[in-house]
Amino acid sequence: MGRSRPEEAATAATPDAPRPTGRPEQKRGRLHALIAGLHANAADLVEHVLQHWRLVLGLLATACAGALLFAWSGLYSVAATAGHYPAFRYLLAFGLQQSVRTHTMGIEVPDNLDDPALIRRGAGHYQGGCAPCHGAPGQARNPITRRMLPEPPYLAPRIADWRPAELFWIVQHGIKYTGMPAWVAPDREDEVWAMVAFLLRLPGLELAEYQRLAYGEAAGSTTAAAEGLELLLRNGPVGGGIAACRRCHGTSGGGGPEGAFPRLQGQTETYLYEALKAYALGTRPSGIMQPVAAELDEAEMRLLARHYAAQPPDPAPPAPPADPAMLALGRRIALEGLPERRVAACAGCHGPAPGGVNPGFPRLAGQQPGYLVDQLALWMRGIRGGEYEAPSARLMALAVGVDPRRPPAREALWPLSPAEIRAVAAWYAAQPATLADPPLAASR
Amino acid sequence: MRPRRRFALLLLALLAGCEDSDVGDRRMLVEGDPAAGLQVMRREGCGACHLIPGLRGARGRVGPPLAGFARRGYIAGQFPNRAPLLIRWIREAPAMTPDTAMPGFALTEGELRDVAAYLYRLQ
Amino acid sequence: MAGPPEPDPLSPDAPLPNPLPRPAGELEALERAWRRPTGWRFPTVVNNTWIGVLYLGTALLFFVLAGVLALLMRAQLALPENDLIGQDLYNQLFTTHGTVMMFLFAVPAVEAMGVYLLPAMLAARDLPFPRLSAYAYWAYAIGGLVFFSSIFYGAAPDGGWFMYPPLTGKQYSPGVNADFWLLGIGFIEISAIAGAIEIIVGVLKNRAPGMTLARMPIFAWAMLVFAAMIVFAFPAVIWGTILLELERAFGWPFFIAARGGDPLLWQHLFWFFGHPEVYIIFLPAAGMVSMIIPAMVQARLVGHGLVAMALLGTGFLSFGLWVHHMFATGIPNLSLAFFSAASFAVSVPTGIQVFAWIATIATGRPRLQVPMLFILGFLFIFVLGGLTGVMVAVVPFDWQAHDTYFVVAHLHYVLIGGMVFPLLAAIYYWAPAAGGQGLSRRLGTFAFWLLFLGINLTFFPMHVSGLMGMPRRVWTYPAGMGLEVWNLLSTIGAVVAALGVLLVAIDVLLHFRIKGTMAGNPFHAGTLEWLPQGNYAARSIPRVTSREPLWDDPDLAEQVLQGRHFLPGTATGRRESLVTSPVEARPQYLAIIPGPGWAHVLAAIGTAGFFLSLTVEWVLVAAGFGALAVASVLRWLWTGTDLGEIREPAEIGGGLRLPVYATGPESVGWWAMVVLLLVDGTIFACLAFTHGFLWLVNGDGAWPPAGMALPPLPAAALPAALVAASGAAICLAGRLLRRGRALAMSLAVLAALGLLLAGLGTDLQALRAAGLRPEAHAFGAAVFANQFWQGVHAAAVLVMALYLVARSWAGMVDPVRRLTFEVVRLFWLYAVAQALAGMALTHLFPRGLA
Amino acid sequence: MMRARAPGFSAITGALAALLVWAGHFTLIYGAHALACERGFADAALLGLPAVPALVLGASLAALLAVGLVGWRAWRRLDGSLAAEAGEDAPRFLAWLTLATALLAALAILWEAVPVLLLHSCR
Amino acid sequence: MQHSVFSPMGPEAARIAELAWLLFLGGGAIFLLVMLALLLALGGGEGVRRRLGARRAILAGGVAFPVAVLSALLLHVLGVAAALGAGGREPALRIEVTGRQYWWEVRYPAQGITTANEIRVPVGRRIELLLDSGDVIHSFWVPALHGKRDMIPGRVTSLRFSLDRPGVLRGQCAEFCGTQHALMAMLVIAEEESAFAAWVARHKVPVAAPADPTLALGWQAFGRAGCGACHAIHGTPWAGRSGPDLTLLGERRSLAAGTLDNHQATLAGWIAGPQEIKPGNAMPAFNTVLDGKELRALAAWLESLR
Repeated sequence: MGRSRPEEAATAATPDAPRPTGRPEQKRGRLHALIAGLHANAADLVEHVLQHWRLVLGLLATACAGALLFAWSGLYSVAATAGHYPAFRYLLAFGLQQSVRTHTMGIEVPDNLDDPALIRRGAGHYQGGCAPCHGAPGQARNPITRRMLPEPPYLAPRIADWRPAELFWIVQHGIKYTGMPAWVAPDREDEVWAMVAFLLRLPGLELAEYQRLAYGEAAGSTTAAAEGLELLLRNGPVGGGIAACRRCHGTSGGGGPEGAFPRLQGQTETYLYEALKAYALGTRPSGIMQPVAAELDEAEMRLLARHYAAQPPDPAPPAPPADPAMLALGRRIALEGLPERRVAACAGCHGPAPGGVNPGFPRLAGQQPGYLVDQLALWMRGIRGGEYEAPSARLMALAVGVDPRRPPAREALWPLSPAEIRAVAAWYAAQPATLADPPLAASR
Repeated sequence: MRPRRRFALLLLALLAGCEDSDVGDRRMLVEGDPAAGLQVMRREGCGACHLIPGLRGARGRVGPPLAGFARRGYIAGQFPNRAPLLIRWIREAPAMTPDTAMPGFALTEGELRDVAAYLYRLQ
Repeated sequence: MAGPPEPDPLSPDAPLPNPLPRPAGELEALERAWRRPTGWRFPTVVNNTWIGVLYLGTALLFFVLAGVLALLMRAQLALPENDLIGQDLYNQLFTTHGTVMMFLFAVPAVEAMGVYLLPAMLAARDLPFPRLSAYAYWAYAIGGLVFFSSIFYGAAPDGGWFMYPPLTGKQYSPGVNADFWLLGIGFIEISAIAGAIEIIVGVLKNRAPGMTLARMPIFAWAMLVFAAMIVFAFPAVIWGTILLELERAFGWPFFIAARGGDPLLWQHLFWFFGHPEVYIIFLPAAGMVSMIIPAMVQARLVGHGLVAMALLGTGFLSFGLWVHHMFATGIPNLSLAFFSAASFAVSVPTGIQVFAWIATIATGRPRLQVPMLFILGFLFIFVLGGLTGVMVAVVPFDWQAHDTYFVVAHLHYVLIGGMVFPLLAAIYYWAPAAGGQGLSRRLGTFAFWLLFLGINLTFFPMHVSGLMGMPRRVWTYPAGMGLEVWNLLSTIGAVVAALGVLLVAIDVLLHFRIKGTMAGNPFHAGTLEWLPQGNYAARSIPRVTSREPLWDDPDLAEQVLQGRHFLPGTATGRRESLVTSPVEARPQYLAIIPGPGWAHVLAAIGTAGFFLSLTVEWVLVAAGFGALAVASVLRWLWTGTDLGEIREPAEIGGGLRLPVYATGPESVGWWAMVVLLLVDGTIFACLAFTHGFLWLVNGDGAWPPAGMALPPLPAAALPAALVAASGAAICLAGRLLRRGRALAMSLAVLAALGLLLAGLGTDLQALRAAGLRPEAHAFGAAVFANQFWQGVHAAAVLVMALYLVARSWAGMVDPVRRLTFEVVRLFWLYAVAQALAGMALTHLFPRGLA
Repeated sequence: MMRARAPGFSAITGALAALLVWAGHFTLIYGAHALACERGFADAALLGLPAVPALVLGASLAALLAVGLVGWRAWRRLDGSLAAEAGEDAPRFLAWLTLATALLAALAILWEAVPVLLLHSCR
Repeated sequence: MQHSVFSPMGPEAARIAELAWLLFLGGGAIFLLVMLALLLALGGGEGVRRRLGARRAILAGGVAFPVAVLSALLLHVLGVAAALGAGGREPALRIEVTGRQYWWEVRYPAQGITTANEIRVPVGRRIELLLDSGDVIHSFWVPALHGKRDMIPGRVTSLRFSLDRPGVLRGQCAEFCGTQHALMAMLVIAEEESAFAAWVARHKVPVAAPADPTLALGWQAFGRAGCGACHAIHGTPWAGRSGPDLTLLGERRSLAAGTLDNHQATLAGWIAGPQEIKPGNAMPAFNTVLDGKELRALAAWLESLR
């Protein structure tokens, strides 16, 4: 012990000793001290800031007061005609781009964005919700929207500027200060992805193809159902919403060959009316259905519900060959449920069931499988039956084993796994659709 | 009449004396023991459908909450809130309104009066 | 040691170590070195007196807060079928009440008493790592307050303080409530361990010269056993917490029976911590009682050795009781009987202590001052609770009493009697030591009677209601089962007790003051904490020659104040503490200890922020806090540890010349690392237990399950060789350092780092290549939990290695100044050994048996 | 100054030896019993006795021997005198402490071995 | 209704109650002795205090006395545990009970009966319960029957007992199992062998569609509301298994695991609004599906199942 050590190590070993710094005289005033501090290293800077915190606070307060004063004076013009200064415009654009970049980190892009059903679903909404401002093939933008600041871009050539995740984020959240609205039902990410799927298809889209996607069979069909609808349009209260229904669901409610839209045929009038009402009120969240349903009045909803409930089911489109094991699984879930996971037997409420089916419940036989899969996923996520209290929503949530107040945290914990959901959807899709019982209203 | 019930009536009469007449006289018409009524309601599980002040565990919201029942204008929205109708309603609601969810209760006349007496104490 | 062959300076016959008069300016230099920061720099304070008081104050705040929750619960249960508080809030209330009382009140409160009292009692200037205790305090205070506030937005945990999965698994508790428990409490446990390390090293290495183990005060024994128990008990719950959080966050099925897990695994891990926890709380309180009674009756503790033995014995035996919380789980009767017998055995040392206290009272002249009242109340309540404790150790009786209000009554009798009453006695007893002014005798007496009557009125009826069929953790109970009157009595009692607590709080607010100095010994006690104290503790460090020095040497206080004992000033102008040998307390060296600073405060903020933002899944924010924590810890270590030999050996008096720097087993840093490795080793033992337990319940056929296989054995040989080589390389680095070849040493360290990372990486790669996945089955989960834990160590080694290399390049590591290197090497060799053991567990364990 | 081992480390562990033996014994009997029941060799014969009792009794005997050895060595250091808990002299105090803990450990080991004679192994 | 440790209805509970009394009396006596010693130490005579203050007093009171008492107790307790654990006669009736959030599923495998929240047992027969759980940990506790036994997912635990005399015993879940842990009770109904046999036989009678128009409406409502998706009624087409089996529901004394008395009015209230009565349970409210008339009819029909 007592070995001595080199001298330089001894000085290095006393870090708490006062270090000679260029600290100015006290007399030279605080501002000078601050300026002198700027020349010191970063640690000293922090130290100076801490020492002169009153001055720093004062400067900040002055700046805030100045900004407030400027706003109060009203000198700044908020006129859309005034435009932005070029530098400011550049800054805004840069900020927008960076904000979108940062916020899209971690968004996983689904791999089915080329699914025709998704594209078709997005197109139907685009025509109603987006085209007025952003235009569409063969469709000029509304001149009013062109005087917005900033002017909404004609979209087709601009799609390539963004990655799919960024498009998704913009559609879901909208953009502050621009007039771009957020998605009406922000939880419905499946709908937003449908929109993105269509947007990705938009560049270079031909007029005819656009019309096929956006209008479906709506133009020029001469079936009996179409005539009935024409009659309805002529005699009943007329609204743009009615035309909107048939753009997607078709005149007879078959939902179209892509499987993009649910089949409305064979449902009861009660159920269809309740569904429209729930969409209109937002209790059943949908960014696509809510804007359309909200335009309808009570009588229109009833007429539409009665119209679609009365349509005889179309012959089922040729179903893709399903795996028999999967069908068996789907059958078991539909008829027996999964008691250990508290999943009730679907058939108890949705048929086929010994006691018949309640007019308030949808029938699932022959339904589009994609629609069933999407809806079951929404139940699992607690988006349906969650904070929204649509009639019977809680009932269904509990029946599929989800406590709507505390939905499962991740897919692995869903009472029905995605594979099981697909199986039960496939089984129901393969059942022959029939016309529903006479609606309850009629029997009373 | 049991002494307890007589005492309760006396108490009610006293209370009624200091109350608005339109409510007070309605209660005067029931010869029942509110405390016994509460026991009947506990036994019959009225709390399964109704929120009832003073009956702990009565959390039901299937039927209307019974707080302030004495000031309620109508029974089930259609029968004048008078004791004979209330007693009949409790005994045979389905006979009065076929579509009601309220079941009939096979209670004795005395029990029915007790229950009504309690309900009319709910201001 | 140095010094001419004079008479042993520690013997009572030698002259006093330092002569009078003392040189001018000596006291001022001492005061300057120990000055505490004021104003906005206050949070940087590290003096144990201040940290201790803050610690205790915060713990008492949590006591009051959790007590308010208890009152709410009692209000709900006052009447049958009450609707005052709904079931969801009620479930959060009892979970938070239990958790806060256990983790945020009881353990921190006794740890605070240790931090506050131990240095004074051992006549040390401070604890060996003042910034560590300050760090532990701030992390606890910030994290605890945020944790508690979760009750205000309905995010408080609601699965019971014992957190049994599967109820607390993601499937049945999908919200963040359970995560608040796991992450929030998990890191407060880390803070408890930091405190335990501090206390162990402090008690063993910082005692006054001459204070041999035989002369050590009972409170120090109790704190030593307490801290050692934390070292072995807390790792179990930390490991359990890690497993449950891994299950919740990533779906690794440790506790999901359908995928090979077992809910009982959690119960074993939790109660291996949970039962010792009761004694962890009780032993320091018993230590305080053993200090207060002698002063109150003015007589030496009868059976000092027996009491010390009882503390040691309790510390050990309490680890053999955990299954006594699982008597109803269907474990074979014979297993239960082992634990029943151990529970009986642990009551013997407790009986010894009770009779030692009674004997001490009998030999002295009892004065019924407030501390004594609380002690008597403690004896009444605790003995009753102890007896019901023996009852619930009786297996068939426990089948009835378990999880009923009988157990609620028992545990509150034991914990309130065994811990809260002694703590209150201690507050009334030691308050004059902190501020030179005692608390009010009148208020204290009132408070005592309110508390005593209130507690008995609250909890005695619960024995009855429990056996009449009232289970625990129910938010309501039906009328007509005869439970009404007992519950109403309990509620009334709770209100009375709350009034008592209120009185104590008023008393403390009115009369408790902290002054920098203390004079006087109002109870005429015999131990060193009643020496005159300043910020620097005692002016000079007394030479101890008996168990009650102030009784045996009436002049001692005056001599100490005059500076006639050891180290009357500061040798280096900085904060110093005298490090002594663990058994005989012979001075070994003078350790420079760090003063105030921001780094450890920022580190605490970073740590708390990291865990709490992880809870609510703000990953980016968590990353920011994590970076802040790591950076601050590094800065704290860089500036506050391994300062090197600052000067020549210093003279502390009595002809003793001590070095101002030490490495190896003499240094406190080495001891701290050894204790930390004991913690680490215990966690690894829990990891091995996890593996073995799951193997046991799954059966050989399902371990690994069909469709899962380990890589062939040769694939494990390469990683093992790489890891072993890493150990060799770090030993080589040690040799190079001895020869003064700093650059070569750092290269060797970097090489060792590369080897270790490569070894662990190839092992992980081999497992993944073999198709093993943690989500599918408990087998994979157990194997990957092992990998996870090795990965955590690899990350720590990575940081340490880079730190060491940086220190070396900055010229701060050399053949003499090599504490940093030694500490890193110790950890490194442990990590290597653990990695090899982990590989053996993964690759050999099921196969080796086949 | 640099010694290989910290002075007193062995003295401390010495005082803990008996309790460490207890801990080892406890772990062994509990672990072996759980393994025997779970893997179904509880009733296999070992030295003519059923496996579990034989194992537990054997382990207990060995543990008692070890504890006895620890206690005896401490007893010798005390020169056979237990007076006054060996006072304040550190080595004697530690020896006394060792002896006392050995007695406690022996008691615990004994009590834990008793049940195996009375209870069925795996029920 | 027996719900206390101190009113045992069978030999197992009686043995534990005896043990409990022994512990209370012994523990009380020891407590008084220690307190007496403390009082004497505080204010006793000089001689007493000197004797209490000796080290020998510690060894006598803190070592010798507890070792003697606890050794005796250990042997006695092991005897009791051996008697309770040995099992005695082989059980004559096996019943499987599964704990679920927050009700009990009860199955009699030999009889082919499934019921819920009520366990019917014949007096005098030796009975074994096999306990497991469908979700989280529960604990089966009927104080007048035996001690509690946990129900742990992935494990099967068992409890063997018999009952001396007919009666109704209340039991309750004793391990915290989530939101409505407090409202998870059950009844054990002990009855004579003949009554038990009759109950078993009633289970086999098929349920016919009722002729009475009200009951027929109830029958229809049961189907139309989808009740059969979760509930089964033996002898009908409805065979859902995620909720309690409703066979002979009208005979049960309570609804919702001991939460409500069982009769037509409470049944109707429960069906229409179960989440107010027992928030967080798995039964949805059917007030959006059934009108008042259907609700009453449904309750009446369910009550008629006996």
